[in-house]
Amino acid sequence: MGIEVMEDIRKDYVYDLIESGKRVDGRGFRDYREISVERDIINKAEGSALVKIGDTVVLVGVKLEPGTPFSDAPNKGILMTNAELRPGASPDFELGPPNENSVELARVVDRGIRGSEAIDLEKLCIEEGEKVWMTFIDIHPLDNDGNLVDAAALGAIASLLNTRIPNDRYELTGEDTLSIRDTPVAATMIKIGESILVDPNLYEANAATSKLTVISNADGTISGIQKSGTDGLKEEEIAEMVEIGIEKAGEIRKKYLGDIEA
Amino acid sequence: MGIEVMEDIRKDYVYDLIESGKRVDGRGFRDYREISVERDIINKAEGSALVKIGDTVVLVGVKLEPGTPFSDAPNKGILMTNAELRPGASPDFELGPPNENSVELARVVDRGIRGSEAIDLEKLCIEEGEKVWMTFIDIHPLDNDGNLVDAAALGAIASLLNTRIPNDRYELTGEDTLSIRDTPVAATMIKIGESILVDPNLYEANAATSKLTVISNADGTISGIQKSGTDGLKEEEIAEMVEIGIEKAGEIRKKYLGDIEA
Amino acid sequence: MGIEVMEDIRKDYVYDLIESGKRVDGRGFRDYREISVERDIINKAEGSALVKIGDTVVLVGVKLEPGTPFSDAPNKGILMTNAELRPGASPDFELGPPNENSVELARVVDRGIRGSEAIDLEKLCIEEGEKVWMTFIDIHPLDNDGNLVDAAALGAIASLLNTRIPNDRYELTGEDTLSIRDTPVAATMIKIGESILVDPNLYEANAATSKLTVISNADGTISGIQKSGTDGLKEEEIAEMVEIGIEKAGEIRKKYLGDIEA
Amino acid sequence: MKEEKIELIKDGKRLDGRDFEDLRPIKIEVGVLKRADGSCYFELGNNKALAAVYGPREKHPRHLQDAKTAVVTYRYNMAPFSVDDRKRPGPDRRSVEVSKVSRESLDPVILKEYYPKTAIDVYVELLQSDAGTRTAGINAASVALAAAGIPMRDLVSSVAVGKIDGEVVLDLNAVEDNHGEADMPVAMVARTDTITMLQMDGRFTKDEFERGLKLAKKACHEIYELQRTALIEKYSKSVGEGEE
Amino acid sequence: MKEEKIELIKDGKRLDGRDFEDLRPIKIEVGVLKRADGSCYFELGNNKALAAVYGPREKHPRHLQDAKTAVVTYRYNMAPFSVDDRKRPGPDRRSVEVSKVSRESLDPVILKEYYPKTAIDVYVELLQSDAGTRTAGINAASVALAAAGIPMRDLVSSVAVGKIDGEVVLDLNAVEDNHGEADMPVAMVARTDTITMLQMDGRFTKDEFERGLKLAKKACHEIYELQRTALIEKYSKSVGEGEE
Amino acid sequence: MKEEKIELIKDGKRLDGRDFEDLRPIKIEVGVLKRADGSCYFELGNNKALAAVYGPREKHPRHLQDAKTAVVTYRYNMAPFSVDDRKRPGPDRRSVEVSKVSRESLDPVILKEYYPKTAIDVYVELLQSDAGTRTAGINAASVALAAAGIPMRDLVSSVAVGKIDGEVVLDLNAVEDNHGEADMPVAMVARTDTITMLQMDGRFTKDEFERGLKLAKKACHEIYELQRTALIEKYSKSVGEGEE
Repeated sequence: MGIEVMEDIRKDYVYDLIESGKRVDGRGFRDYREISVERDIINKAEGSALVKIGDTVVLVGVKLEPGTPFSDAPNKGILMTNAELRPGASPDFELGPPNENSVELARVVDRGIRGSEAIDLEKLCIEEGEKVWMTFIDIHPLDNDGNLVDAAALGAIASLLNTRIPNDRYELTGEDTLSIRDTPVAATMIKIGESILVDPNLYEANAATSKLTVISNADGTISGIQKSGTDGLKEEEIAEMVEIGIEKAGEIRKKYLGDIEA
Repeated sequence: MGIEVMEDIRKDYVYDLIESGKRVDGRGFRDYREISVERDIINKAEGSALVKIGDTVVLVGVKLEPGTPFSDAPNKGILMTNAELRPGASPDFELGPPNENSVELARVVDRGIRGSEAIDLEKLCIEEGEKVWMTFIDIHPLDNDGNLVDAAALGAIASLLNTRIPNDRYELTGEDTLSIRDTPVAATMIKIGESILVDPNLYEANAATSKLTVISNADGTISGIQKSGTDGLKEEEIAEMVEIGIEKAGEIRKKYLGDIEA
Repeated sequence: MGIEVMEDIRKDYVYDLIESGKRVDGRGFRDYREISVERDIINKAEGSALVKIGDTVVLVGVKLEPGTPFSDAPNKGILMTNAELRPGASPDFELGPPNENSVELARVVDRGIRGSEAIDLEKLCIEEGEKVWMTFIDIHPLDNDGNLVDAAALGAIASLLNTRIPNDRYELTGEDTLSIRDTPVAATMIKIGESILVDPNLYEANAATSKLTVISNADGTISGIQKSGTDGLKEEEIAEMVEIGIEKAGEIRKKYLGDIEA
Repeated sequence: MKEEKIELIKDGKRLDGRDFEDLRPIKIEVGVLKRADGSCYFELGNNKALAAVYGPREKHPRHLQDAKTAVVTYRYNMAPFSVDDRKRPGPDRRSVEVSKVSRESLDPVILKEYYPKTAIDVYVELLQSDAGTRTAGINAASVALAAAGIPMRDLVSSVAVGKIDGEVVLDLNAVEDNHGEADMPVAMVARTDTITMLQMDGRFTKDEFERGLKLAKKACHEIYELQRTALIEKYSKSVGEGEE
Repeated sequence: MKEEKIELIKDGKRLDGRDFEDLRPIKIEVGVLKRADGSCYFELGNNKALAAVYGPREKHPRHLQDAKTAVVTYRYNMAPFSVDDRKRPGPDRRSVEVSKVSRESLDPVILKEYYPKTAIDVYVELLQSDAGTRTAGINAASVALAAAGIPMRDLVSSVAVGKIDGEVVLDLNAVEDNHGEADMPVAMVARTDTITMLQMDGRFTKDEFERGLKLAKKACHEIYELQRTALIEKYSKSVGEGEE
Repeated sequence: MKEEKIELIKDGKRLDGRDFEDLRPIKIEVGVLKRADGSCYFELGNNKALAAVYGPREKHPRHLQDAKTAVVTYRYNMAPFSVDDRKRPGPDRRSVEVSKVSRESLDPVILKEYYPKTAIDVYVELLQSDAGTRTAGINAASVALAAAGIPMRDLVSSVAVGKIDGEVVLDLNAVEDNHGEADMPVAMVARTDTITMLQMDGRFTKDEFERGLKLAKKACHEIYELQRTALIEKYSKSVGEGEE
């Protein structure tokens, strides 16, 4: 009970502050926390990135292995995106098989990449109908201070951009770099009161009742949207959020993925 | 506690009524509730039937897929029968993996079909030792007002009688109709006090402490029996139930499967 | 609560007795309980042994089946050791998937056999890269009165020494006896107070806070060690336990495996 | 998306003859189950969805109760025979996510605070599927909740929009979904135009997205009317027949 | 049933030399385990079954307690090495069903109402199997329950009958079961001729069924005597040895 | 062990240039996570281990509480991308055993009796692995527990010894482990020379075993100093920066 009261007080505090035009950490409503992206830090992975957004830390690793293609796409590689909300990353995460939150996180990131067709799956065919590269994107949150999805999505595309194809390990020949054709970037917003805030930290995320993630591409098109939370949003609010999301994704892309040709 | 008291009262009521020669819904002891069988209602299934017995509703679907035969029966198709007691069908059904009741339901229906050799499994061989048709019978109760097993068994054989072999989908050639050689039909009875009742509805099933399902064939032979419940039955009672079961199955077969040549 | 008090009293009793140089069942500190090994008692298994150490009873069965080799060891058979703490064997064992105790039991026995290279895995190759014998050692405790691991390890090597390769069942040709090159034997000790006791019975095991299992071979080398329990041990204590363990294993080997050439 | 390119629009019509802004045929039946407290059968073209609602009832185990409100669960399940390739029974990742967003689509309208410590359980079975299953499920569930007498602010209506052959169209069927360029399921409280579910995959320009959303909004209004009519008919019939 | 046709009856005898109405050799040992409250080892031909009984003991978790009676559980388990092809550990559908009908076969004789809120747990391990395992398990469990001092109305005895080469015979072994035409396991309270388990698969005429049931009944009486004798011997021995 | 024979020692040096008694480079960072009550990042050569500690906190469900002491859990987990062949997520038999012995390695130093009914949860993630992961994990966990303010008798330090090309050497890397003859992970309370974890596989003579244990002991003392230094530095820095 004590905990619930504390939570209510904290929510009220966040609300009141926002009503007066401020955020708990002093940011502007349209500002991200500080972002950092470190690449290639796991040498056992074919690609990896450690992304920090404020105190939120997500490690993403990409592994490739030969496997059998699906019968309805014999000439295409396979993409599998997985997220585990490891209990070390938050007192709110529990041991056990993936729950709806980890499944949603993985699937939203997955759809962004798939929708943008960032990976040319046909180039991951080794032998039609027999053998293709299976690409596993594993999302491993280390510290959750809110907005895992933006960090995970950024980590995923940053990892992919540096992924090597492990031909040698499997005694295969072929191109050694993964061909990436677009750079989907997620931007997440919440609505608190009448205000739209980007990149919610944990306090804000807990205080908000609806959240929208927009994944957009280098050309400004959208390749993924996910609303979550228990309150509705108006059409105009969503339109505004989509606009902001595309803009923010553009800024992030330029700053953190800009050195890479996509 | 309140619920338990209610249940005891309801059981007493059912008992007392039966003692005086009546059933809660006014039927005779040897009468089924109204039965209906609608076939081919799921166009994604190779065969399907919606069976209603009173307010009990069970949907059965049959799917066929090519698969590898068992090594000790290289020239035979494979039959798999599965039942899920979906929680929408009853407040007593819970989410989760199959429990002993759903397993028993599936296995009793399965044994009836297998024992009667209704399906000619050898005709489901595509290439000996390599590829055979796997036949999945999925039992999907929609509303449980008692006696799921008779509805499920009737749905299974009704579905099978209309099942098409999806050669086209898998680019195979061969006969397009499933060859069915017999029509096993289940009839379930309970004993309450000294009376034997067929087709127990939910109230009756809950009041009864022993139940017998008899599956019989077109020629009057038996291809499955299952006693359940926590009380014993005498040899004479069982003999009587078997007799009734065969008779009732014959009536159901004639009325609901009669238009089909087996 | 009552149960916990009983347990504390029992522990105190065991302790006090040991302080005065005695064990609950009158044995010397370095004595095993009576051991018996019956071989080949399960005719469906390729090898089997029923081992009793006092009232502790463990049945071990070995099965062989053809399977696919691991890609990094194409010319080697596969060894799998499994233990199930069946709830019939103890009121402390629960239904459900393997827990840490059953996993540890299986893995300690497995490492002893693997480390000693008792099984010549290369002789279990049927066709390089395609087909090898998979050897399953299944540990099945029937009655747990303490020291399951020594009984399980003894049962495993005793079973292996009599294991036949079921070439006939799979229409294969080749040697019919499993080639066993060493005889790893486990000896388990606990420390209570300042005393070291071998072969703890259940009371003693519950009273002890640290336990050491030493698996040693015919030539006196060690092929497995496992410390468990919540208290530490000193280097000298461990050295003494290893010494005792090798000696005890030697005695057991001579008496119960001695008739077999390894 | 896009296994092989097939032409989805011919002479301005879709393969099943619909115009861009046409819904597939809808059929709604209320109160089709005896055991459930509320139920609804909802057909959308070849989709057949059945929703059963139980509650408010005691939530157990107790430590999952919420002292302030009812706890809503929503389970979306595809029958094994509802698709071309048999679906293995049991929840998969897709159904876990669909269940979550569907529950959240209904959450805003359910007056959960009226029934603290209770459970309101929504079970949706897809008996046959042809793309758009989650929207059919939400439409069914919304009506079933009302039929169960659960106090609600309003009904929720749901439909998908998508993009095929470069055109923004309403309510994709499976062929269109498999070969199309984008899909966006939407749920909303039609009367207040409040969007309670929004997902999108594939690729949309911002303009296409906005047009899609408007199209969905319009269709949700149509669906809302059908849901309302079905409930009213059921209710008047009940009264007429002296049923309760 | 019937993988390939082999002759199961020659010169009026079965392959293992038995007459149609012969049981396989039976061996019963009572009280073979230290930890269990009651136990029994039961051999039926090549079947080796071991039953361990615990209880009445506290049932936990508590929400599974029954305020009126003890809750009986029964777990039938085949050891991985008990069959030709290694059985993967853990329950499968077959063992779930066998456990259910076995529990129900014993339920009528256990005076569960004497011990409300408790658990009576029966664990049956099949160490070697050769058809008829569930009947061997029930026979073992029935004796183990008695040995555990669980108050019972009577013992339960169990055997299967079947049909091979057109003949109704008693107690099929694995070869007969695999190549036979029908199998029917039966359990009963022999003294009152009350049938507490009955299953059947394959194909029987009504007449064959009735003859089979009579055959099973006769054999259950034989088994009942063996069970009784084993318990009495154990008990007198205990008394003789001054054991408790 | 021993897939194919490769030479692991050349001219008295190991393949990575180390002498027999050399540790791989170690890097320790304390307090790297915001959410955890205590945390530590520990690098041992190419191993990257991250430990997060939560507690003492309420243990739930309640029936798992211990009225006398805190309940310590320890979960060792390898990230899917931490090894050459992707590891399937979720616990396997190896990680279950490693978690058990790791927990027991720390148990003797935690003053669990100070916090009855609570949970102390240790989560160790292996982000990259190169043999010796359980020892890296224990070293990280020990520091993280201290950083969380859990009262402890002392720190625990851990290292493995092994045998390659017939020589007893310290701290095997993956190549050495795969092609070596024995491996023996050890954990100890360095200050009191109390061994709290000891496992061994492969083959050791008694003499090799004893030499190995001495080598491990010496190295644990080195590691202990590094752990202590890292904690002191973190603490002085915190004080210096006015942090808590």
